[in-house]
Amino acid sequence: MEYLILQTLNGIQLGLLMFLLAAGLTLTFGIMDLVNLAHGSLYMVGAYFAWTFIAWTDSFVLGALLALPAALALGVAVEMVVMRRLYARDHLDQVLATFGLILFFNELVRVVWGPAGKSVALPSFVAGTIDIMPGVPYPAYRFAIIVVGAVVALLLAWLVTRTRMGMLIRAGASNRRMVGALGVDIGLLFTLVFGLGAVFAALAGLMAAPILSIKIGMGDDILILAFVIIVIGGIGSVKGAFVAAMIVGQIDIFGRAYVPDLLKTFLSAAAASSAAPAISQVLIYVVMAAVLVWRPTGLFGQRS
Amino acid sequence: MAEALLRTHRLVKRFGGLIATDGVSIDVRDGELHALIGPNGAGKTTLIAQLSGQQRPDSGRVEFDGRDITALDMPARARRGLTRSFQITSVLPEFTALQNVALAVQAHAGHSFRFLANARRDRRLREPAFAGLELVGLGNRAQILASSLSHGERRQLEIAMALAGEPRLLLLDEPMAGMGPDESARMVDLLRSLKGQRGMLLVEHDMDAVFALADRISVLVYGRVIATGTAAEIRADPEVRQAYLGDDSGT
Amino acid sequence: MRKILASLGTPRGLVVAVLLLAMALLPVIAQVLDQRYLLSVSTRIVIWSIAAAGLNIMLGYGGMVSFGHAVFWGIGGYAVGIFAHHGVHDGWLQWPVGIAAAMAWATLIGALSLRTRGVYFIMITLAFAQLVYYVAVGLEPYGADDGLNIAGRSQFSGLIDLRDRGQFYWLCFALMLATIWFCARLANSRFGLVVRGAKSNETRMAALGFPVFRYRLVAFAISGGFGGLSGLLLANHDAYISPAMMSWVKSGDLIVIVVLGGMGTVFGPLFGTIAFFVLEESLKPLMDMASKGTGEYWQIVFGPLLVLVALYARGGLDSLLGRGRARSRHRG
Amino acid sequence: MFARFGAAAVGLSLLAAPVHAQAPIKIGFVSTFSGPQAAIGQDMRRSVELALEHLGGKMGGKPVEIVFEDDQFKPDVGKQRTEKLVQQDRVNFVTGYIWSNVLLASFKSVTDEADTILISANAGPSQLAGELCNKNFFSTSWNNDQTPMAMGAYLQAKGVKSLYLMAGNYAAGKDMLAGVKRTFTGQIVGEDLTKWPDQLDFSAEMAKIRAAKPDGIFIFYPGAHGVQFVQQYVQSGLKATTPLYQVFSVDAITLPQQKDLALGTLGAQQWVNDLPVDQNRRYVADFRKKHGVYPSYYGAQSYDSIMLIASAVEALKGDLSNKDAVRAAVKKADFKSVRGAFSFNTNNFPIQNFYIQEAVKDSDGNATVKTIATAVTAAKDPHFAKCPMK
Repeated sequence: MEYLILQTLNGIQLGLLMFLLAAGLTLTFGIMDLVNLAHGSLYMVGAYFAWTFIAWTDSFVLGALLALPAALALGVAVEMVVMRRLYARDHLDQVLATFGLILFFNELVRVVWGPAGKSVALPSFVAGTIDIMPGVPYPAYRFAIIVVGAVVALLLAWLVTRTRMGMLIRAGASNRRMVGALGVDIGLLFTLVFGLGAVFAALAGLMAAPILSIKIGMGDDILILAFVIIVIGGIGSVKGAFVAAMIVGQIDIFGRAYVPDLLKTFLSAAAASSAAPAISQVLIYVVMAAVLVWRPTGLFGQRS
Repeated sequence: MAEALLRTHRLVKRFGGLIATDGVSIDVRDGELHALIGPNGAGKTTLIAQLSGQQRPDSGRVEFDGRDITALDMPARARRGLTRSFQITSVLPEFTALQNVALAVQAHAGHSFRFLANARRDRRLREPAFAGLELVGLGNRAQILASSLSHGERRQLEIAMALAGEPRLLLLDEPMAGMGPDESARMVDLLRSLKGQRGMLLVEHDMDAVFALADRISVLVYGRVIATGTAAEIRADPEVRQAYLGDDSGT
Repeated sequence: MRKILASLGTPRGLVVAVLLLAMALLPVIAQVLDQRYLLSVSTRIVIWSIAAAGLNIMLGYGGMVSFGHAVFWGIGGYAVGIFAHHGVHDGWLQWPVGIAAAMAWATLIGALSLRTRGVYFIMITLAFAQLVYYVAVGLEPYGADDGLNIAGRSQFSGLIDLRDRGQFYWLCFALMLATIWFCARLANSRFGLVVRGAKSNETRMAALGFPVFRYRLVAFAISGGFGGLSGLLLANHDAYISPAMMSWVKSGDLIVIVVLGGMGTVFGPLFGTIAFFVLEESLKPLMDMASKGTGEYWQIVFGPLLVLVALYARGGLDSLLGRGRARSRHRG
Repeated sequence: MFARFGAAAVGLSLLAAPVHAQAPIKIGFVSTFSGPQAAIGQDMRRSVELALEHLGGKMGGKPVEIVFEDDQFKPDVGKQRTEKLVQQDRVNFVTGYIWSNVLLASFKSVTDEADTILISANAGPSQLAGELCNKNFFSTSWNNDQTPMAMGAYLQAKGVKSLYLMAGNYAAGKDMLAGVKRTFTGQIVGEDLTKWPDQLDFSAEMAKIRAAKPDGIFIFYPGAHGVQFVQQYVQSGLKATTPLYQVFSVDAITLPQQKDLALGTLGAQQWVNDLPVDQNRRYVADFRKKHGVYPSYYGAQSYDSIMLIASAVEALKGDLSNKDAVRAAVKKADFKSVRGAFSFNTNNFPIQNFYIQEAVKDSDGNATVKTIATAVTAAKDPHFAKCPMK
C-alpha cells in the first residue's frame, strides 16, 4: 500500500515534470502552430543561464530569477532573427530550420561553457526529504516540482483562455490578418509569445537541472518527449497537454514499477528481465500511436 | 421526368447545439436541374457535404440510384457517379488546366496503380481531358497552370473536372460565387447546355441564374426545406416570400 | 536517345551528364589517384541517395513529412545482419526479405499513421521509428546497441563479389540509377500523379473519386522499400549494423538531404546527398584553414546553413540549375 | 573531389621545428569531440597531447603527427572517420575509441582492410577479447566484464549480503551487470535495466530499492547519467541507509558535477590518479598543472596508448616497414604504464591490477578519488580462452 502510494506520487511528480518540459511548447507549437525543434535548445540554454547566474549570485532562487529574463531576451532574439520568417512556411521548412538551430546551439554552448557538464546544488530548504508517511521519506525537491508544475499549468490555462492576450494569440494563429485588422501589432504579439515560450523552456531547464544534469544536447533528450505529450493531448489544448503529461507520467512509472513483476508471473525470470525494460522503453510511443490511431488529432485536439 | 436519382430521407446533422440540417428530405431526378436556395447559414453547404460524403449525417439516409450510400465516403460516391464542385474554388494549383482534367478522367478510368507509363502523354487521358476543356471554353488555356488562371476560369475548370468523370449527378456548390457579370453569363450558358444530360443539384445565390436554369427549386431555411417546386411555385409561395425572399426581392 | 542528347543542352542536363559520367568512372579515378577514401565516401553517397530518393517520394511528391525514415535503413540492415549472423549469406534470400520487410513495416505503420495529417503525421512516424530503435537497442541476441559485425557480405551465386570495392560501388551505382529512373517514371505515372495531386489538394482528389489513403499507403511502402534497399547496401558496405543507423537524427539527416537537393525533383536527392557529404568532409578542414582549431566547431556553421536553406533556398540545389517545372508549396 | 586539406591537428614539435624531410609517424585518434560526451574526448586529447610533450614530440627520432577525428558518438560516423584515417591520411597507428559500438563498427577497416594496428584506449567489448580478437587489435584499457568483476569480488570479500543492480539497458550495461554477478554470489534482490540513453527519472527505481532493502546498490551509469543517478539517489534519502557501489559512474569527468553528493562512494578501476608509480605522478601532476583538473581513466588509458606506440617505434628505431615486427614490438608492452605493471595477454588485452577507490575531497577541497584497496591482482579478462590467438 505504502509502495503503491509512493509510486502514484512518483507518477504525479513525473507527469508534472513532463508538463513543465512541454509547457513552453504548448504555446509555440500548440497555439502558434510552429514546429520548433529548437525548443529543447532553449531549455538547454536556459539551464546554462541558470547555472551561470546561480554561480554568480550564489543563490538558487536569485539565479533562477535572473535566468528567466535572460531566456526571454534570447527567445525574442531567436524569434526576430529566424522564427518570424517561418510562421507562414510549411512544417517541413520549420523542421529543417529549427533542426539547424539545434546544431548551432549545441555547438554554441560548447564554445561558451565548454564540453563538461554542469550541476547545480539544491537550495537547502528543498535539499532534504519529507516524510509523507511515518518512515517513508520523499524528496522535498520533488514536491517543489509538483508545486511549480501545477502553478505553470494554472498560469498557462489562465493566460490562454482567460486573458485578452490569449484570445489574440489564438485568433492570430488562425487568422493573422483579421487580428492585424483589429489594430493589434501581431508581429510584436508573436514575438512576445515566443519569448514567453522560451521563458517556460528555461524554467523547465532550471527546475530539471538539480535532478537531471546540465549538458550539451540535454534538450534533445526531452524534445521528443515534449512533442509526444502535446500530440497525445491534442495540439492547441493546454488541458490536453496536462492530461497527457499526467497519463504518460503514471504509465511510465507503473511500467517501471510493476511490469517486471507482472511479466515474471507468466515468463521465466530471465525472459522477464530482458523483456520488461524493452516494454517500458517503448510504452509512451505505443500510447501515442494508440491515441492517434483512435483519435487522429489527439485527446483534446480540434477535429477537422 | 424519370425516377429520383438522388433521394435523402430525413437527414439530420448537428454541430454542438446547432442543428445545421434538420430532417431534410429532397430528391433530384435524372436529367433535372434542381436548385437549392436559402439565406446564408441555412445549411446548404453542410447538406452538400453530406450528399457528397465529406460529412456523415447524424441520422437519416442518402440514396443514390436506389441504393443506400449513407456509409460510403466521398471517393466511393464519386466512383458511383455522384460528383461535386466546391464553393471555394478547389483545383490542383500546381497542375496545368489539362492535367487537372486529365486526373479527373483518370479517376473515372479505374484504378491508378500504374507505376511506369507516362500518364502525361497518355492519349486515353489527354484527349477526353482536352475535349472537356473545350466544352467549358478553356480549350486555349490547356497548358496554363491552374494557379495562373483567372477566378472565373478556375470555376470553369472545376466544372470540367466534375464533368470529366461522366457523373450521373453533379453537385454544384455556388459555381458562380465571386464571378463578374460576363463570367456568370458564360457559366449560365454552360450549365444550360448541360441540362437534360444528367441530374444536377445547384446551390447558388445568383437568383437570376437559379430562376433561369432550375427545373425545380427547394428553399432551405435554418436547416429545413420549407418549400419545393417550380420557379413559379416558389415565387408564389407565401412562406418563402415571408421567410426568405422578403417582399421586394422577387428577382 | 534524341531526348537525352537534347537535354545535354540544358544546364541541368549537362551537369547531370558530367556528374553521372564521373560517378560511373569513379573506381577508376580513385585507383589512378590512389584515393581509396574517395571511393569509400562515394559508395556511401550513392547508397544514401537511394534512401533519399525513396524519401523524396513521400516528402517531395506526396507532401508527407515522414520523420522516421531511417528506420528502413535499420530494417534493411538488420535483415542482412540477422541472416549473416545465422550463417545465411545468400543475397538472393537476404535482399528480397530485407526489402519486403521494409515495405511490410511501411505498410503497417502507414495504415495507422496515414489517418493523421500534418504535425500529427510527423510525430507518429517519429514515434514508430523510436519504437523500432528501442527494440533494436534491447535486441540482445543481435548485439543490442553494440550492433553486429557482419562476417561476410551478401553472395549472389558468384555473379558479383561484393567484397571487391569497385564491384560493390558499381552495383550500388547501378541500383541508384535504377532507383532514380524508377522514381522519375513514377512521378509522371498515373499513380504518381494521384500522389502528387493529393499533396496539392487532397479533398479535391477525394471528390474526383480517388481513395487517396490507398495511394498514399502504396507510396509509403515503395518509399520504405527503397529505404530498405539502401539499408541492406549500407550493411554490406560497413559490414556492421547497429541501432544507431535508425536514430531520429539520421531521419533528420535524410530530410535535410532531400530538401537541400530540391524536393520533388528527379536528381535532387543525389545533389542533396553529395552536398551533405561534401559539407561534412570539407567544412571542418576549411574552418581549420581559416582559423586553426575552429574546425571541430563546424556544426556552428552547418546549423545556420540549414536555416538559410530553409528560409531562402526552398527549391534546393536543383533550382540553381534553372527552373524545371514550377513548384509551389503549401502550408501544412 | 575531396582535396586533402591540412590535418586537423599536428604534433606540437612541428610548430617549433622546421619541417623534417623525414616522414613523420602518423597516429589517428578517434574520439568524441562534439555533443554531450565531448568532455571525455577533451580529457583524452589533453592526455595525448601531454604524452607527446613528455616524449618531446618525437618517437624513434621521428616527428609525430596526430590526427584527431570526431566520431560524434555515432558508429557510422566513427567508421567513416576511421576509414579516412587509414585510407587518406594513411596513419601508422589508430587509437582512441570511447564507445564499444563505434569501435565494433570501425575496427575491421583498420585491422583487416588496412592491416594497421588499432589500440583501443577505452572501449573493451567482450567480442574483441574473445572470438573477434585480432592480431592487429590491442587494448590499453580493459574488457567490459573486468571492472565490475573486481567490484563484485571486493563486495563478496567484504561480506555484503545483498545487492540491487542497475544499469542502462544496452550492451555495456548488461555486460557490467553480468560481470558483477560472476564474482558476487550473494543475493541479488532486484535488477533494473533502465531506458538508454535518455532515462530522465529514477524515482520509480528508488522506490523499488527502498522496498527491497538491499545491503547495497551497484550501478553502471557512465558520464552525465552518473551525475543524474547520484543526484537523485542522494535526494531520495537512500544515501543514509543504503551505500552505493559503482563502476565508471563516479570519475574525474563526473565528480566536478557530483561534488559532495558522491563522497564516500566506492568504485573499482584499473587505474587511480594516486597510484604510487613514477610515470603516474608525472602524468597527473603535469596534467593538473596544465588544466587545473584531475585526469580521468579515459585520459590515463589514452596517455598509455601513446606511450605504448612510442615504445614500439623506439624499439624499431622508427622503421615501421615490417608489420610483423611492429606487432611484436607493441605486444612486448615495453613501456612504463601509469598504472604500473602492464603486460598483454594472448588476446592483446592487458593483464593488470584492479583497485577499489573512494570518492573523497583533496586538500584543496576538490572532489576526487583515492585508492583504498587492491581488489584483484594481475587479472585477466574472462574471454581470452575463446580467442584463437595463443
